[in-house]
Amino acid sequence: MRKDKPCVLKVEDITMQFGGVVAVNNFSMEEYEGEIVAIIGPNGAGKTTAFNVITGVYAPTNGRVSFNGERVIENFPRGKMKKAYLGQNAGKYTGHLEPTPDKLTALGMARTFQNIRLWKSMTVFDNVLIAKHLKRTSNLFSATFGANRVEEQMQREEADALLETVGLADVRDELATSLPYGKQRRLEIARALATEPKLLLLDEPAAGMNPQETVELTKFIGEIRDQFHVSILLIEHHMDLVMDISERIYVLDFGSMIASGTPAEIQTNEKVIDAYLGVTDDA
Amino acid sequence: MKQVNASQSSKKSSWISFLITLAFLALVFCLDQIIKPTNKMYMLLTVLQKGSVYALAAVSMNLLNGYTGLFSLGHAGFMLIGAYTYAIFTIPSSARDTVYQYFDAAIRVSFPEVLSNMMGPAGTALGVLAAVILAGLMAAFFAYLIGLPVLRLKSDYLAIATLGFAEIIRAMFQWQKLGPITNGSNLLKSFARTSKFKLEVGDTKLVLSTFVPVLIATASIFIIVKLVNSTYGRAFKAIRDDEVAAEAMGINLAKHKMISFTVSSFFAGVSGAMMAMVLSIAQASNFKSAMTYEILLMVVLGGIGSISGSVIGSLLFVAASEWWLRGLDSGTFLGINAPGVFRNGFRLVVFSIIIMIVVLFFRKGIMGEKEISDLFRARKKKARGAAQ
Amino acid sequence: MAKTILPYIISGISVGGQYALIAIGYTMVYGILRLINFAHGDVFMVAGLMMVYMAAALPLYIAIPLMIILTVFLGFMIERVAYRPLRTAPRMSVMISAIGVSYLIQNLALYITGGLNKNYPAIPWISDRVTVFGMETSRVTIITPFLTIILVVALVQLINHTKIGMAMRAVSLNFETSQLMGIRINNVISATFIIGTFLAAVGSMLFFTNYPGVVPTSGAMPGLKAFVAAVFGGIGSIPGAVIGAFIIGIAESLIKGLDTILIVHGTITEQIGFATFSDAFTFVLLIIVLVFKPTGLFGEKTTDKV
Amino acid sequence: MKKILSIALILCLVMALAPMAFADNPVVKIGVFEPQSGDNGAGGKQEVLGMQYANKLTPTVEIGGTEYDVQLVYADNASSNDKAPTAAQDLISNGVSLVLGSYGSGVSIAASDTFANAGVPAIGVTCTNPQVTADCEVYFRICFLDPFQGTVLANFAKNELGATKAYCLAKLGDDYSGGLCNFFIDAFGKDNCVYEQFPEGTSDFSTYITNAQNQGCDVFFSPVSTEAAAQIIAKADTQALGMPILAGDTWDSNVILNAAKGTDVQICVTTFYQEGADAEFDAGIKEWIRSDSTALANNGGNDELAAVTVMGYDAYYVALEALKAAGSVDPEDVLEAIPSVEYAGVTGNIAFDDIGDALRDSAFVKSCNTETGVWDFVSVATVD
Repeated sequence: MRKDKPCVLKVEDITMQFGGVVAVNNFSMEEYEGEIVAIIGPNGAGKTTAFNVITGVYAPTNGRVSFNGERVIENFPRGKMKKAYLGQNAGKYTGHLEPTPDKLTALGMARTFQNIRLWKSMTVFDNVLIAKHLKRTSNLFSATFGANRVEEQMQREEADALLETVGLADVRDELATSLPYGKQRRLEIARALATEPKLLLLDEPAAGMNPQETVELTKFIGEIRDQFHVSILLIEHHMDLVMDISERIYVLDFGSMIASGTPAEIQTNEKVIDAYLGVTDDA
Repeated sequence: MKQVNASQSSKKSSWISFLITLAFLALVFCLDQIIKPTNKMYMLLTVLQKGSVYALAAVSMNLLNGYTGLFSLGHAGFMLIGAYTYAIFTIPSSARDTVYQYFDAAIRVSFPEVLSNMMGPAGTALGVLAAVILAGLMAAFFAYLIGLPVLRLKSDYLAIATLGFAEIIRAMFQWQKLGPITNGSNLLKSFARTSKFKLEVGDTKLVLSTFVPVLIATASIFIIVKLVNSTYGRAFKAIRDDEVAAEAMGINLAKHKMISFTVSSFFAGVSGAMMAMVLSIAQASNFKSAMTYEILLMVVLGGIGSISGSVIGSLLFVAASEWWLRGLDSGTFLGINAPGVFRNGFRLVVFSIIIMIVVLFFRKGIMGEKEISDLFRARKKKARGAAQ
Repeated sequence: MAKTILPYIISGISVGGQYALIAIGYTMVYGILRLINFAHGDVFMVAGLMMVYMAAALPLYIAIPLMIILTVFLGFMIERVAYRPLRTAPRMSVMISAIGVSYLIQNLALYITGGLNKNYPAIPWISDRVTVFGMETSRVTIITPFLTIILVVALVQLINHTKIGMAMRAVSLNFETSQLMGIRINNVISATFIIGTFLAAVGSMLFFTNYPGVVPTSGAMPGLKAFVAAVFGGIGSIPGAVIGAFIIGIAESLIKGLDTILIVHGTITEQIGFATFSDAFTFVLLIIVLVFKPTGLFGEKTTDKV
Repeated sequence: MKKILSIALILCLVMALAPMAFADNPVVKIGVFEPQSGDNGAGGKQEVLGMQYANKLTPTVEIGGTEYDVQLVYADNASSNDKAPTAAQDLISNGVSLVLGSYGSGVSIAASDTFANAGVPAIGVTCTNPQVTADCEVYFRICFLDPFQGTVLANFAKNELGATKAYCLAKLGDDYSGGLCNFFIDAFGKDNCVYEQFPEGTSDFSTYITNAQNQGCDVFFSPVSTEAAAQIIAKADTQALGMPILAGDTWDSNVILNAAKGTDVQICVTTFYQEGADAEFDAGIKEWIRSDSTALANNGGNDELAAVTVMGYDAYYVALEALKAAGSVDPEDVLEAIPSVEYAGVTGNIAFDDIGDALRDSAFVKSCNTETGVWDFVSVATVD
């Protein structure tokens, strides 16, 4: 643990309830600057839901998320949920902050998706360039009438530089969807990096990859952490990858956290072994 | 190295497009002087006039439906607002009481009149321009108000809600109680219109009836092209391709959808104003949802997501329905004389069958998602390839 | 007061019943294909036109069933020709195709009728004048709501208790899965169109007997209003569409008479002109529902998955 | 498949541009600017019948010493104000010397600017709204105006029918019915009138009937298109309206007679012509209508004469007079000649005032005989 570094992400008592189903139950975690942290768990454990709460896709039913020491998401059971709430810590939070995902991205969070969501009709270069839109200073009029030429040129150069770094410069003008699977993953990460995040959230980055590609990806994730000075939070099924690069791991099962610790600790944790027993997922 | 080449060639092709546009405008200006209304070929100018109105309407709809992926069917409503705003603010005071024959006109300002009193003949042109811009702004303002509740809706719900709003706007403008402003449901006329646009150089009067609408449409479409190619335009396309990803990459959906919606409506308002000046009347009952459907079909014909496609589509649509296929209605077509079959309404039947064929078999329309400038580029690449 | 309002309510219920029969077609098609079948209102108009032409040549007992059969065939063919080839295309393309079909049908009708108003034949008995609660009206006004309810009950029985009905419900829940489960999607969709157009044909008979003029655009407004009714009641839900249609029919009738009601009641002394908004008000209702309860009165909530 | 289709499509478009055949004799073209479809399609067709009949009787005209064949060139304005300017332009481009029409005031107003721009004169046949000729130098008309007609109808309602409260119903955005209602209200007294407008596409008129009944009106004034009229009459019958229906010249049509036959609705209209005023003419045109199946269909399936047909007939001869007076087929000369044209037509003497309106000071009032389905003459009305 890098407790000496400032805390990038702090998740406190997040509960996400859909109707009568509690998908994430009282989940808390921290991540410090420069760390690579993984959330693992069997299928349906609530990993992606937790991810979606942190990135603002869902508003949590209860709990708080702080980013860079700033409170960004907070909610408590309200309205109909007041009676129907099944989780804990009902009275603990009283604030109500429900930013849309783009606000969080503007603060410095960027994510990828489990099922790749690139902009299909656009080239590799455009996919990266559009992510730069966030960093613009131009307004509608200056952009339309070309008064932002300097900025536009700069963003284009930055996008090209980024493609060079991630090794996609040679397919710059190809359609994003025409790339092989591994490169699409890589492009999605590059696109997220283009928003200049402090925290990068990767949702199953190795899903559907062969062992060779997974090894490359593992290396790639380590490289971007060092090169772009980002902290990384990832969900993954590939245990090799997780054990290889993450410094700490949180384990979810049926929405609740059952363990947390270093890879070595997790590998020997009884509860984790129980949770995975019989349903070992090596997809 | 490759990038530099690409951007250079795109610069070159945009220069070519610019020159072609200039040449086209000059040609229209000349045609305006040569062809008199009693000439058989005047239909060409009529088509250009109406075509430029619909071209702008189609391009502005394409900005919303094709580039941002928001399926809105409220276009006729915004055009109506534009047409009325333009008409009301350009009716000369001498004609006002004749036009508002059953009401006491509440708005008694005529931009061209006020400005020409201040600065002479140039003021008239400026007044018309001011009214056109105000027409766009009014439409954009209404769009903003409507957008607040409806832009959250998804695809077909958005379509039906905007369609509903267009109908509500139409009813509002026909309401007797607003008569002093809108002249009730009666038509507005006698305002500044293209048939009166003349440029006096010495003793000769130069006719501008076709040139002005074509110029306004060209300038507006030029701005839309610039917008689409800007960072905002790219953000719109991102929203169209994948809303969730766009939002995750920091694009504020509500804000960008609203921008697209209001800008699109602004130009719909401008095209409404142009429609008023070309037809020389403005009346709410003309702006029915059928008009929106027609514009949508023009966009489809040209190719959803292609601006030059929309322009070509609308010009073809207008030319075919108003001019080329007219023979189908009046007994003789292609030299075949069959009054029994070629009678009133047959033109529209043939025309709608053509549309259905395009919709079913040529789903990408004429241009797909390509632009005319892409074609130059492609040809050049090919030529270069052949030379090597 | 009651005597003033009653005629509006009765006429509203009657219009509502006719909208309901059209609305079912919309709601069923939308439930299964997620398509706003813009041409449905025009099929309704064609049913009216066919009746006009056939009644001129044939006795009514042949003309009516023949009209219904031909209308059903038309609905079936539209799906076959204009929607089926686009099954894998984006939703916008199918909707555009629907708008195109509507455009084609209207223009075809314009060509055939020469753009003139066609008088709907009087159908004996149902177009007779009757007196209800001391109010003069035609019999069709009275029987429409009852006939509508009978047909809807029959339809609900069909959907709940037959094999094809079960298949329809399955397909509307999940298109792909039902396909995998061996349901013949195309047959189900055709059946949906057949039922929808059958009801529209019956509805057209009631509607045009009540308002006996058929023009090419006759179907557009009733069609749009019926669709609004379907959205209002919660699209995909048949009872919802029917209740929505009745609400819209009554509201429309009341708003047309609102000036008079208020004047007779003494609330206002001068005309306000609410009648201008008789069509627009339907859309006001629609937008209120969409903004505050997007799934309609009886629709089910769905969540998007990321 | 796609290739063949696209080639076929292109071929169609290209071939459409192929020139049309020309006639050998010198031809003078008269434009017929009338609705052939839409709300006013039926009325427009009846108006054209008169012109066609006149053209059949007098197919040639001598202009400046040369015998010309008169060719009627048609353009359908589809009863729609936004289609009207293009239809007008179509006529102008076809080289017409002058234009007749249109039935319905809105389309005439909409097209007036197009005619003015080209300097082609137009003679309105039955467009009665004052705005048609106001502010337009090339538009003339041979019919009376709405302020006149509205006053005649209001006087008739007050004096003959003894009405004290009138229900006025117009169509939204229709210059004819809206205008006529306004002038009727002016003459009848604003406080005694209930004025309502229905949106386009309305088919349910029962509520408006109920409104009239509930507000205790004793005359129902609805000078709307014949299409809506048929519906109103049907509803008035089933709901036992209980007051006479009053309307303007558009209702002088056999669409109304067909709808009213066998009902117990009382209908009165003002119009330009009463059948029987010129027996020889009546017999001739009826004979022609019966013998020509298209004409019969356009007249609504019987030989009952509509006043607009007779007006169309007169308009044709006024046009010939204008051509003769001009001594040339050039629209400019015709335009100059029209103001001084005078012609004794079947519907009375026709001459123009300074604005281009007809000097007419009387209208016929007719009522519908619901048993026999014909018009009964009531009176000739004038305004002091």
